[in-house]
Amino acid sequence: MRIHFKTSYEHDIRLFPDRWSFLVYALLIVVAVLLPWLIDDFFLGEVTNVLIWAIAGLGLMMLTGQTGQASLGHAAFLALGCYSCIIFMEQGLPFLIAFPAAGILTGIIGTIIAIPAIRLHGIYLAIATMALSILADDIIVLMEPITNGVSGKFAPVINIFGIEIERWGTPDRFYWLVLVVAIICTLIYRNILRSPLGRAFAAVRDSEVSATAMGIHISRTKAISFGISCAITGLAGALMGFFSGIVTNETFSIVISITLLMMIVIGGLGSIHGAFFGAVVVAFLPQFLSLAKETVIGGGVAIPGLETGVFGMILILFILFEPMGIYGRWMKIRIWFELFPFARKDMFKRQKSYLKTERLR
Amino acid sequence: MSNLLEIKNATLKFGGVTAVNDLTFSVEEGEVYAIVGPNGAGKSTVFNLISRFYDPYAGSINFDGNNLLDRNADAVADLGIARTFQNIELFDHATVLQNLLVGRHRHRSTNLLQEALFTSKVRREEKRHREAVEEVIDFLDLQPYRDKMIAGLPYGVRKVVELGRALASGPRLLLLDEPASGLSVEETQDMRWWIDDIRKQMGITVLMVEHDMGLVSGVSDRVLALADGAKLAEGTPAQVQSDPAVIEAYLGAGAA
Amino acid sequence: MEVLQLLVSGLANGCVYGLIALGFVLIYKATEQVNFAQGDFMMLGAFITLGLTNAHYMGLPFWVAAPLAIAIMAVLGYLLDFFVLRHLFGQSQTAVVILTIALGFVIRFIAGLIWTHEPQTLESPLAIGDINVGGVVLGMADVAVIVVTVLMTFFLYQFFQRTKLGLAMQAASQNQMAAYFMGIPVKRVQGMIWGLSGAVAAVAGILFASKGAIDPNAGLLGIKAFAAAVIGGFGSLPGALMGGLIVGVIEPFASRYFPAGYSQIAPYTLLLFVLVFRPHGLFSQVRTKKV
Amino acid sequence: DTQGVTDTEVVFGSVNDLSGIFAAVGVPAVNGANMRFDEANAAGGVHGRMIKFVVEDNGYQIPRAMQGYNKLLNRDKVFGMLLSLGTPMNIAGFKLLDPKGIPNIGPLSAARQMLQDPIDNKYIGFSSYWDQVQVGVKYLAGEFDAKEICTMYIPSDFGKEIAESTKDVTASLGLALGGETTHKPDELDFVGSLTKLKSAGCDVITMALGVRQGITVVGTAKKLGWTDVKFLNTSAGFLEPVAMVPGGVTDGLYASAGWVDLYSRAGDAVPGKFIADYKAKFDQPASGFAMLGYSAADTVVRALEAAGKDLTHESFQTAMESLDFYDELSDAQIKYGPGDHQGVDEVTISVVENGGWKLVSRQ
Amino acid sequence: MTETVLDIKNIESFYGPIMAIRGVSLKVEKGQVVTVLGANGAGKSTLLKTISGIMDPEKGQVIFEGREIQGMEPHKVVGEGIVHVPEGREVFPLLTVDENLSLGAYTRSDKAEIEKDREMVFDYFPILAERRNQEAGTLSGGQQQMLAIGRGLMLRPKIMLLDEPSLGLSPLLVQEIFAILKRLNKDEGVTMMLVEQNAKVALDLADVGYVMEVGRIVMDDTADRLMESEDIKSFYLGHQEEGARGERRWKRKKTWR
Ligand SMILES: Nc1ncnc2c1ncn2[C@@H]1O[C@H](COP(=O)(O)OP(=O)(O)OP(=O)(O)O)[C@@H](O)[C@H]1O
Ligand SMILES: Nc1ncnc2c1ncn2[C@@H]1O[C@H](COP(=O)(O)OP(=O)(O)OP(=O)(O)O)[C@@H](O)[C@H]1O
Ligand SMILES: [Mg+2]
Ligand SMILES: [Mg+2]
Repeated sequence: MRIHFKTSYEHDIRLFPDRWSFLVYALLIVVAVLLPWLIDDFFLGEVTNVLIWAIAGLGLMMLTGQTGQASLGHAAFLALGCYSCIIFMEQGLPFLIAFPAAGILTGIIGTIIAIPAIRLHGIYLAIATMALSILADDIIVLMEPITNGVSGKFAPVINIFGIEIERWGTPDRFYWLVLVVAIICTLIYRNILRSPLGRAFAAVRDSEVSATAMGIHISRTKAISFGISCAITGLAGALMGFFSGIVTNETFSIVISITLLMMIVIGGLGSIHGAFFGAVVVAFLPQFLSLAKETVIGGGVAIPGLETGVFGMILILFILFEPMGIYGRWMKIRIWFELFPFARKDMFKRQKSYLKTERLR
Repeated sequence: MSNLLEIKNATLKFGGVTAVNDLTFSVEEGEVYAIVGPNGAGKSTVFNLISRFYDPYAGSINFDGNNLLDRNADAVADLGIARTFQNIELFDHATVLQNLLVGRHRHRSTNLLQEALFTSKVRREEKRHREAVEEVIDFLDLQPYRDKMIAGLPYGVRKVVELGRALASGPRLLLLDEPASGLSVEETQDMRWWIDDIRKQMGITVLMVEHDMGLVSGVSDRVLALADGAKLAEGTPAQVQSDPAVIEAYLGAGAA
Repeated sequence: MEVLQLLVSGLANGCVYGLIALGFVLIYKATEQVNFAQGDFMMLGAFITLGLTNAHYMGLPFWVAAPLAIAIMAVLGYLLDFFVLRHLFGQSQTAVVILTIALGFVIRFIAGLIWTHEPQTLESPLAIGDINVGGVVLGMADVAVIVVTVLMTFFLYQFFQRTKLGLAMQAASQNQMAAYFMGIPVKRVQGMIWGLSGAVAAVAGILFASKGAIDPNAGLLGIKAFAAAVIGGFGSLPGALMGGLIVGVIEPFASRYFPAGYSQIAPYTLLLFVLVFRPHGLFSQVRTKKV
Repeated sequence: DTQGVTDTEVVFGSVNDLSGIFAAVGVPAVNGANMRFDEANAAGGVHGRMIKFVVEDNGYQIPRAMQGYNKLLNRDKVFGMLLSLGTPMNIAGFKLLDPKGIPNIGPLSAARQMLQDPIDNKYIGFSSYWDQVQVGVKYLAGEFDAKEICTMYIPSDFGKEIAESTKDVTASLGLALGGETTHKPDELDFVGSLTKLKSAGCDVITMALGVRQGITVVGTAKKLGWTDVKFLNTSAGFLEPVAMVPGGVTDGLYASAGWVDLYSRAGDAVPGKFIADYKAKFDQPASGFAMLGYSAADTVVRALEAAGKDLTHESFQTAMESLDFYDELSDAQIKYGPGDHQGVDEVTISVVENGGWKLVSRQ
Repeated sequence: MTETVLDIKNIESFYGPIMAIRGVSLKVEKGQVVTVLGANGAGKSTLLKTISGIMDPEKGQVIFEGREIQGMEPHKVVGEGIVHVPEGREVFPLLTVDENLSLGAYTRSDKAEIEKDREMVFDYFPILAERRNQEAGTLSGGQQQMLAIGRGLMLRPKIMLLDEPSLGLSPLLVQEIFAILKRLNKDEGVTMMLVEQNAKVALDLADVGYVMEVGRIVMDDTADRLMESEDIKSFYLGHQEEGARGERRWKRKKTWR
């Protein structure tokens, strides 16, 4: 087991716990940057897609994993980010301004929406946000003059200092753009986690009473969490728009909201890794199944909806196997290796566990 | 000495139950003031009134010249009032260190933007918070548990962590709800020294609820005995312990 | 007259939502788990009945097929708990939410496989015939759905309030460990409630299918039933019925009197409106914690 | 050389809905197409090339559809797209197909944008919703001397096209639009909207609803005793199950579409054989969309034949534009030409009678 | 002639990778009161949880009246006649006091007797009678503790596992509760296993005592003899020479370490 000898307060504050993990992440980033030369356009497109979902996952993770507020309506904020970015660009703003502006606008609107929503807990919040996601569809239609209603909008070509970026024309550049955004969002997320705000989020999640007694303003903290979450989600939404090329009222449906929540739970609530792991499962697994099906039973459609059905079954197995999400399993495997050869075989056998009501607030 | 906390004619009812009944008392700066009384006498409710979790039906609560009733629950901590809970309310999915750091929340002076970028100011502040917290950890001998999750800690340690969290906020008034319940004799003795040091070395005023009369008489300057939400007796520990009404309602004949 | 017609149809309509809502409120009340597949259970119940009774499937008489389907769904619900959910015992409720969402995918897939994706109509005696009282028309299915829903809500409410088992179920949802200490077989109790809610889903499915056609995506209706349950106060049985009725009644009035483009958003707008004023629904099941 | 073509194989792709809300359309269509391709392959392929048909399920979600395109274009390198479902999905796809000149054939969307510029690589099988409503409303207005035309729709591209066409044809007939109502795909009670339309005095109502909903609407109207109104469905609701609802609930419902109902011709040789073959192969009754899928695949096979051994996108376009044949299965003349990329120009109008669709007019 | 009702053999229990009980063996004779003392985190609660089936031991056996019950589902253990009054109250917060008590009698069906026992509990704790329709979650800490104990009595157990029953109770009530326990033990012959921080009252009541330390039993003897032990006196009873800990950093070393 690696033991960190803490010699200064800096130690806990640092971005990476030790040099080893710094090296691992540095290597990861180098590989990520070089990826377009390593894999073909198909896989590059898939990786890009996974990264976009991971960014969206980070957004929802901030709210659900860190602050404990489950939202089933984040597709609405994807839509908001997407539409506002495209509209800003149509108004002539360069991408480098329009994109962050879209994030900020989504964050602000998210905060405003949060004001009534923060009094809600658990399932009430989940269903209220779900209603929001359903209404978003209609609101886009009703706001036809701005959103172009059911006909939708086309994503313009991104231009950064004369470099044109387009998902299909220049998939590698688009990938790098997404990668940069993903890294920035991860850094911001990590920074918030290691500062007072991040701890306030966790405090609100674990015990509202004692958070209050410690001087944390519950509503304000939740609203801020909502805001940051929506801002990151908005950025992901904008990228999703560029990825699809077209957005309509049907693009960001309730199914997307549900998928997002599913993603972070399967990845592992409350961790940055979880958002990325979850994105791989949710965004790439269906594609993987489609590839697998071809090699196993050949092309064509032997059984309609097979991929979705199998996808559902695999998700069920994932949850049964590891209710704490993939990140939970990842940690266990790491601990196992670190303890090697002293780990017991049944070290992680699940001990019986019991729940108490969540109806007390 | 001046009164730090003043409660006047406070009354609170839950349906038909009068939990606090026209209660008046005050806590002087620098003293240890204990509240004792039978189960259900309204002791925790008094704490909850001070924490602003409940609104009193009548009466006033003043802290160092501030009317607490003008404030929201989260603004109470800003004045320098910290508390622990009878049933332990910690942040279960965080480590001991993080729990204590949350105690520092009222000293936060950075904003969202600075924190998102982790500017040097945030870094400086974080260091300062950690220094303060490490002092508390040293004081309460919590080093072995620093990076442990709360969820797996024994009851007694959690009690101490909760005390630490309250201390980390650097309060002027500390409210302790049954600090020694569930602690062994040895740990209760530690608690006694800690409370003594908190008052003497840190100059923090302590208001506590406790059933362990040994601890109460060992550390407190004054004791208030409560029954059915109203004052039964008030005075030095010895006076209260020998009060027949208190013996009858609370201590029992067997108590020495 | 028109208003009366709208009201009466709205009530019948709302009872369907109420009936689905009843299904997950039951589960919530006894386990605090949220079943996102309840709508799909309903769809499955409807299809099983259809498979048993429709002429080009098995052709059993409706009054044999319906109870049989209800029984099958009850068994399926129990088995689901036994083989799947029990492995998540004591795990966080989000895990169950995700599991039931995924389960919905699987149920839809299986239903599509067996009964295809084209809409089909249940050959139900309830589907035929109307009742006309002074110009207000109600289909037989509507009448049935109202009667059944009201009766079921009443009996289930009594069950939870009055019987030992009902009390034990509530206890099991509030503190699983303490329930075990009392000798309550918590897991078996949970299995029973999943079975019961499977049966309720089948009843809802039969009545729903009697009102129109069904296809494997009919379970999406569950979303609106969620809105209904939340308006009522998640976990309250009368609340589920009440929320269902409110959503049901608002719909026809909104379509009648609101302009096109706005009418269809009425139920969800109402939901948000209710939650702004009563964050935990009309019959709140949430308490503040005493510290 | 052209992607998706080798000496032994030609690859077609499809981004379809096999599990979502339009699976009732997508699944039989894909089945039908596979049936035709299997026949062609069994007969040795076309010019020695086997036809491979790769279908990606999008569950009616745009993000999934984009993944499907990524796979089909970047990995399978398809020669052409066939029967892709969903208007926004198809439109999103055009951005990728157009630059490479990859043909998009017979999309399962009757939106007018399916033939948006450039049309070189786009081929649609039959009339658009727009045309169907135009023809249908004119027919019903003429037949029944209607005064008030109304519309019920889901606010989506599909609904909007039908609603706008209704408004357009109403205006051109010199009539007023009596009323309109909008709906969610999960709505199940239509008493409110029908009361509204009834009080507006509607004579003809065009519908752009889900299949299940269409059935309920017609049934509810009858229940409310409103019998002197004509409902008009489009090809999206022109399905056997709609006609087969027990108790004659849907009797009198009109639908305008681009083909003639399959079962009304079950007695004829070709349709009869198709119904039997389909049942034998998939153990399910064939549906109108199965027929469409088969027919679209048939068109592709014919075009491949006509294109000759040297298959490129150009030779394929020339071949498509040369097609002109009578399709017995769908009972329609299919004709493409330069500048005419719509196969069937005819609009058919049918009505439900005795549990089946009866053709009443074709124009 | 004594009869062993509960025989614990070499139990090991884990929380994930953490070993909380490291091979504990002990015996409880019929009609005895056995107390387990130990510092915080020694594993006392874990031991009781392992007996009542709330946790599964990884090794070892729990034998109750000759049958192995380790790893059994907890409700079956209750069915054997073992009741566990847990640490930290664990009432059903949204149910009323009355309903909580009724659930205590869940395994019983003798209506008249149940009502009698309910009256008995109300007799012991009159405040509960007063609050019979109050939701248990809103009771004060001590009232909840009374309810938890009362609820345990409603089960009419053969053996009671009591985890810190005096937690949060007023001195008067502590005396009363121990009087009640004594009466149950003497009059009704209920066997008891008692975990207590309040060692004095526990040893007063108990026949036999065990001392646990980091998951192991380090000492066992009759209660009387334990009371005389120097270690017990200074660590658990708080007897000490005046001023021994006047300088607080100094602690007496435990001899068993
Ligand atoms: N939310 C509430 N609803 C109803 N009654 C309540 C509520 N909160 C407290 N009570 C009642 O008020 C009284 C005082 O409770 P409180 O918790 O203050 O007692 P306490 O003195 O702290 O007792 P203990 O020593 O047992 O902790 C009790 O009788 C309790 O039942
Ligand atoms: N849920 C848990 N997860 C991980 N470790 C745990 C958990 N619960 C207890 N432990 C560990 O198991 C050991 C024994 O705990 P236990 O609660 O049995 O102690 P105890 O003797 O009852 O202490 P106390 O007097 O505080 O109640 C402790 O070291 C504790 O850290
Ligand atoms: Mg108290
Ligand atoms: Mg313990």
